[in-house]
Amino acid sequence: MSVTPSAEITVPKLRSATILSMLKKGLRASGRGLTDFRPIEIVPGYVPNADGSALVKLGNTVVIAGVKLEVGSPYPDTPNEGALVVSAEFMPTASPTFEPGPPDENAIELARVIDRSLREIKAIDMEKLVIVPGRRVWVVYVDIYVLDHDGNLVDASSIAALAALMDTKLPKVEVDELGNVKVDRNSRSGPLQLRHKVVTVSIAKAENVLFVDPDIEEERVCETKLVITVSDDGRIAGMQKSGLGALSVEEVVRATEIALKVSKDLLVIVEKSLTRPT
Amino acid sequence: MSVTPSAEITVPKLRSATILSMLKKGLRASGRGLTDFRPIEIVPGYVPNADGSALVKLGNTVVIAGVKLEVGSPYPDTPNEGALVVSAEFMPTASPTFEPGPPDENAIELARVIDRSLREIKAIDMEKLVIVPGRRVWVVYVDIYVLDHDGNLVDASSIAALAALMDTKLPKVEVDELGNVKVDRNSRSGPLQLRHKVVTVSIAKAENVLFVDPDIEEERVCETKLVITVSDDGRIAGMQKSGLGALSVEEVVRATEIALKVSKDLLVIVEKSLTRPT
Amino acid sequence: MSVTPSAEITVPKLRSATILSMLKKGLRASGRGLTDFRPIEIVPGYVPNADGSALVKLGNTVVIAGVKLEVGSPYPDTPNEGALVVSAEFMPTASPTFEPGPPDENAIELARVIDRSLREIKAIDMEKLVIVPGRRVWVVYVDIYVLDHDGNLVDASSIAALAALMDTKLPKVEVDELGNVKVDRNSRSGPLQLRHKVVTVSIAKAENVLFVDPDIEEERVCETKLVITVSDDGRIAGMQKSGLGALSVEEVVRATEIALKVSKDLLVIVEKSLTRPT
Amino acid sequence: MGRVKLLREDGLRHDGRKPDELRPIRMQVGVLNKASGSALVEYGATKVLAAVHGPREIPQKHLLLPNRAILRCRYHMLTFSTHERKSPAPSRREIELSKVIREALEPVVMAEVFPRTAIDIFIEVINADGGTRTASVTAASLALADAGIPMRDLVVGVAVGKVDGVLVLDIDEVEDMYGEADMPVAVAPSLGLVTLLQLNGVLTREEFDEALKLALKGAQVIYNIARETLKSRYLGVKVEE
Amino acid sequence: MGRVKLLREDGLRHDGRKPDELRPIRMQVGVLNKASGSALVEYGATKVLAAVHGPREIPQKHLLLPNRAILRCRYHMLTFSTHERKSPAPSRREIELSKVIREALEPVVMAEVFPRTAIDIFIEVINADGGTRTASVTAASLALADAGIPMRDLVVGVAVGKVDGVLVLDIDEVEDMYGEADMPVAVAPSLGLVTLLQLNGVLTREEFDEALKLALKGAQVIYNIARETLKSRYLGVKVEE
Amino acid sequence: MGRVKLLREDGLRHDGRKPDELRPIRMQVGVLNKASGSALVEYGATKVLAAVHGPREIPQKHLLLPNRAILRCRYHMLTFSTHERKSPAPSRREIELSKVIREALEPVVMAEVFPRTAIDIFIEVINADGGTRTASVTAASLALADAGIPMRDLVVGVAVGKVDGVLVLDIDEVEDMYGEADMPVAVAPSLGLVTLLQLNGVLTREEFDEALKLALKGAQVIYNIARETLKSRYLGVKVEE
Repeated sequence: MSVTPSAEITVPKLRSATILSMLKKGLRASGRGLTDFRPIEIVPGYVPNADGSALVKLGNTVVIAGVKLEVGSPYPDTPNEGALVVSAEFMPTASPTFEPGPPDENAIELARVIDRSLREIKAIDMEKLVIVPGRRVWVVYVDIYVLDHDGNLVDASSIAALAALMDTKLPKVEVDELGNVKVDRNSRSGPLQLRHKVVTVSIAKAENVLFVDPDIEEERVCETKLVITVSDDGRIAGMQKSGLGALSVEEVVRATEIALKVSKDLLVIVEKSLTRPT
Repeated sequence: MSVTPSAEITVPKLRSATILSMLKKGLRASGRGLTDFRPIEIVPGYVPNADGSALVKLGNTVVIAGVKLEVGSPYPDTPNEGALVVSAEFMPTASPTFEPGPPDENAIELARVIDRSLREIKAIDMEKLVIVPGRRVWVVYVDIYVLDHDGNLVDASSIAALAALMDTKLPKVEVDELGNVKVDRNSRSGPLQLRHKVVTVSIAKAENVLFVDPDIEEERVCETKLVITVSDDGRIAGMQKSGLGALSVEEVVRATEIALKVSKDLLVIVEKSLTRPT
Repeated sequence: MSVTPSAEITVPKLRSATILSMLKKGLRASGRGLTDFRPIEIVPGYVPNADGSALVKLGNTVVIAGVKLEVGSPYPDTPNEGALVVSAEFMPTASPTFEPGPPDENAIELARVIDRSLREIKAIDMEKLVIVPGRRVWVVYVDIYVLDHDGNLVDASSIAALAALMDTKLPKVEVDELGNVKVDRNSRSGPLQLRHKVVTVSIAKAENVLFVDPDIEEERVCETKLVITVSDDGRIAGMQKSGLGALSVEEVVRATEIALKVSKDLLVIVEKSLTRPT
Repeated sequence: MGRVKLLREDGLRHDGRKPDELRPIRMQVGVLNKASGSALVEYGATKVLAAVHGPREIPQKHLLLPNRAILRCRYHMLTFSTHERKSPAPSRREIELSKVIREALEPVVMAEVFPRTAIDIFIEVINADGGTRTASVTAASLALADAGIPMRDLVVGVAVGKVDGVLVLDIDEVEDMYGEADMPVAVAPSLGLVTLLQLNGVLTREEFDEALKLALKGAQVIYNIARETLKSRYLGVKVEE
Repeated sequence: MGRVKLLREDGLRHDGRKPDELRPIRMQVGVLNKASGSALVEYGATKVLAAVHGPREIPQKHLLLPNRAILRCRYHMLTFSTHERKSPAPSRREIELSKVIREALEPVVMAEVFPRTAIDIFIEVINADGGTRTASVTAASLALADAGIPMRDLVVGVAVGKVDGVLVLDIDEVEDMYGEADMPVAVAPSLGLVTLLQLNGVLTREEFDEALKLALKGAQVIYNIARETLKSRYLGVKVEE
Repeated sequence: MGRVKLLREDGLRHDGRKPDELRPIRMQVGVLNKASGSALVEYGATKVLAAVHGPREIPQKHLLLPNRAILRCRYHMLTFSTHERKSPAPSRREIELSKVIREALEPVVMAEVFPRTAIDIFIEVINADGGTRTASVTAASLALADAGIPMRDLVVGVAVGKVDGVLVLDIDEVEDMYGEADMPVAVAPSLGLVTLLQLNGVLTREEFDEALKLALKGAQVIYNIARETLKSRYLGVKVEE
């Protein structure tokens, strides 16, 4: 059952009043502009045992994404495509309010939003992931762990997932005459092929003001969020209203405009982090 | 662990005294006779996506049963027979006291009583369910959902299960030369073959009086129940004492007599509902 | 999560003071010497349906171990060896504080300590457990149940596991030309081959005194335990510090000496119980 | 796998509907006895039952809030409601939709009227032919009203899809499976609020704007049916007295 | 699979018993130290251990009842107790039998003596050769008595089966598996009450009446052994004092 | 499977280390914002993050103790931290190690200072290349210190192994997998106490004594680094003020 959440960690009244009254004037308590992201730091290849990985810091929010490739069977209805499995966990390290255990509805929603972002636009070239046609394919596991929670987990996670995928190299495989597959993780046959790059832009709403990349205090005072996935060719590749409140139609349209604009910068940042020598 | 239940919803004292004192005189608060069932309404084919289904209303008790056929492997000790899996869930819609979650002991007991009712007498012609001898057979899933709980869930469920099975049509299958099975749910090869029809009759006991089809108030004041399965050829095809109390040997024998008699009418009602044009 | 345990059943203050003050003088409340075990009773073959079994009483502690052999696939990295799976459960019969349910961390630790004791020294001749090379092997399930808990469950369990394995006879199998395996549990092809026999010796520490085979009262007042596995050729085949406290290096060395000595007697006792006509 | 043709040569959809045409919509409230409120909603062959218990006290006191009722919502599919049998274990999809549907209802329920209580919403998908989450929002909304819970507005849902390059209203299972986009929307029409918005698929900005308009248009029709359903029930009750 | 012959030409059963003959029955009480009461019961090769803790307070206060003790009962099989290894996860069968066994004991336990407490009954099937649920009832009943819980009567169980068309008493695993019916019965003989009754299989009305009589006859014998077991333990305790 | 050669002809190990040589050790404290204390510890390619919340009150009051804080500890591996993807479900190994690590910390935490509270320790293995449990002890110890929890001593861990017949310090994954023994040890050097000791493998008594000495030697080096790490952070904080 999904339950109305209690505000686990409440923002002190005075602080929340300040944030809201500043927002009304189009200002943010942190001094950021309404469409400014916090500083983004990306460390690709952070986890040697992963086939691809990235540590992402978005302000004080810290997320790790890792990719593991496993040999599996294709889905019956897509015999000549690989498969994608995205999961997310909010680690108890990230907040005093996070309990250890299987992912809750927030983590599941986050994972599914990112899964659809990648899946619907076919970001990964799934047909390149066939090992034995109709029988053996690569299954791409993207696992996202939130290690420190200072707000906007979705965008931090979507950046981490994208960076980890861009960092991914396929292990070498040998297929014998019987179709048995032997994986050699010590050699790599090449990078994972991406057809599209996508990022999410989460637009927060409070006092009828829209703004991006809310930190944890802003999240706690905002009414609702609209997560918008944008692709590198400027299309809308996913959307999810998340949170208690609602938006007017006009706000939805405006949020979309903001996301389309901001996403370009985000994609540039990810691109750069992966091409610079690390 | 099985735990003595607390009386979740108690019947008001006055009401329960009335029910009991009337029973002592052989009368029921509802005006029904001791061996009268409440009105029974059966809607076969209620669920288009099921291979067979029925909505059953027994007074204010509402139950849906649905049948799904899946291709599976036979059990090693019956390589040339299909398989039957019966499950039941008490939905939270049915009562303010039902919690969502996996079936509790009451739902499991109900499902297993109905499973044995169908299985022991071989109600389904299991040998007709072989697709590739020794390798692929139909697995018949009968899933029962209690949607509204006004007493006597077992009999309502047994009627629903029987009606759903009588409504079931086998999907067409194609078997290629390698033994691979392809199911086409849009065409049907014919009805599921039943060798026997069975219904349960639950006999309630209170104040040393036996009566059938208890409503929820009667269930809460009665001491125990004896569920008796009767087949269309008048044999006893299952039995289960259920509830806290006990019966004398004489009461057991008398309950059996009642069940044998009442079951005939029930079977006629089910039969009619399935043959009338719906 | 592993949690600091609360002392579920506390030893009365006076009793615990007595135990500790006697220990300080090198004496035990029970009159036993520091390196004396309680009487050990072993009933091999206690469970007819098991492929090997033993009931072990260590004082008032009662443990049953049973062995079941199942045909399974070998691990990919050891295609020509059988497999071993050890599990343990603390039954609610054994103590008012044990709850029914899946094994807790104490039962899991116990099972893994015994698993490693048997596995690391290769106590079972795993290569003798191959049925169809590379494809079908015996999987040896050793399941340990603690039925009555009066302390020192690890040593009682390790004796029970060893005795059950020594009692084990392999079922006869037939392999057809297709490699299908048919098991006949009514005939036996011979005993399970053991290369080594091992027992654990748990050394308890309290008041800087080391002693063996603590009963439940002694366990509750002692600071920590060091479980030492010794093989029949006098080697150390495993070790596990268990419990809240710590040991000095000197105590570790001394505990090892005690274990090496005491283990010889334990092995003789097990050996005898299995060879006497039962 | 041959590509499924979703638009016919005459511009109509595979089931004969026009692009902006809803399936036949049926609604019924008060269908269950033991629930505080209930509703059965059908969009074509999609059939959804919603029941509400509460506002009520619950044993899990730590969940309650001092200033409002909490909503608890479960979206659940019967095993035989889908083409292939659904496993009875809760799927990640069901967990997500339970949240999304709850959050679609939160803006209209006047939860502040019942502090320290729970309002429980149970949704059973009886037959799934596309649009189950949007039909669920509509059914839950009606069940809440039937339970006498004060609401700022009814919320109704409808999905817009893109099939063979064309935006179409109230997509069914086949259109969802083989189409290019599925955009479920829930709105509180009198308040002018969007309370649920998801996009599974890819749209240009222009397509998105158009899809949103189409959804609003469909929602208004469903809203009128929902209000009519409640009104006739209310009148019916009157007459019976 | 060749049909197994369960009745020999001389009319005796596959293990040499007459149709109305019990297997060797062994009972022992007070076999565990840390339980309030315990019993080990064997019907032939079927071996069942029961332990009782309580009456006692429990942390789950919400389960307790103001006017009586609650019974909590778990029927559990050791993994190696069966022919094929049993998975350690609780099976639906174990869950059902835990309920059925608890309900067989409820009518005789004087639970009203200990309000707001729990009496916990743990049953471990050590070796299963048919009749485990009925042996469990007998063992639990003895363990309750051993724990000093006041009872209106002892309950004992025995199963009647139909094999090769003949009704037989106290069926074992082979007779259960290949027979036509299995009817476990538990009775409180002095009270004349049937507290457990199941029929798995098909009987005519006449067969059912006969089977019930056979069960009552067998139960009386087991009842006498159970009372003798408790008496000798009680005497034994006396002597030791 | 060809036998892997773990010692080279020149007596050095497969990665060029001497038998008694540690891998490069890196430590960092205060790496997380929302935790009371945190540390990142690397032994070669093994990378472990520890976070501490508390001392704090918890809803599960029944776990608390009147005379001390309880420790709660979870050792957890990220799915991609291992060579083959680790299933997200908690493994028996993780459950055992959570206990073993907690019990390695219990002797040094001054839990009596915070009665009726919980100190929670969460360990995330980011990359596993052998020695994760001993690196976890070190990381947890630093995180506790970073959280300001008073401690009698720091605990640090290191594993000794036996490969190709030779005892070696701080074994990595390959040496663990193909070696003859793995002996993880944790010590509180100033107190002279062994707080974690496991042996997975077979050693003679002489080998065991030697292995223990080697572990103590390695632990002392790690201890010095750990103290240095805390000191420089403390100084750093000072400077910043």
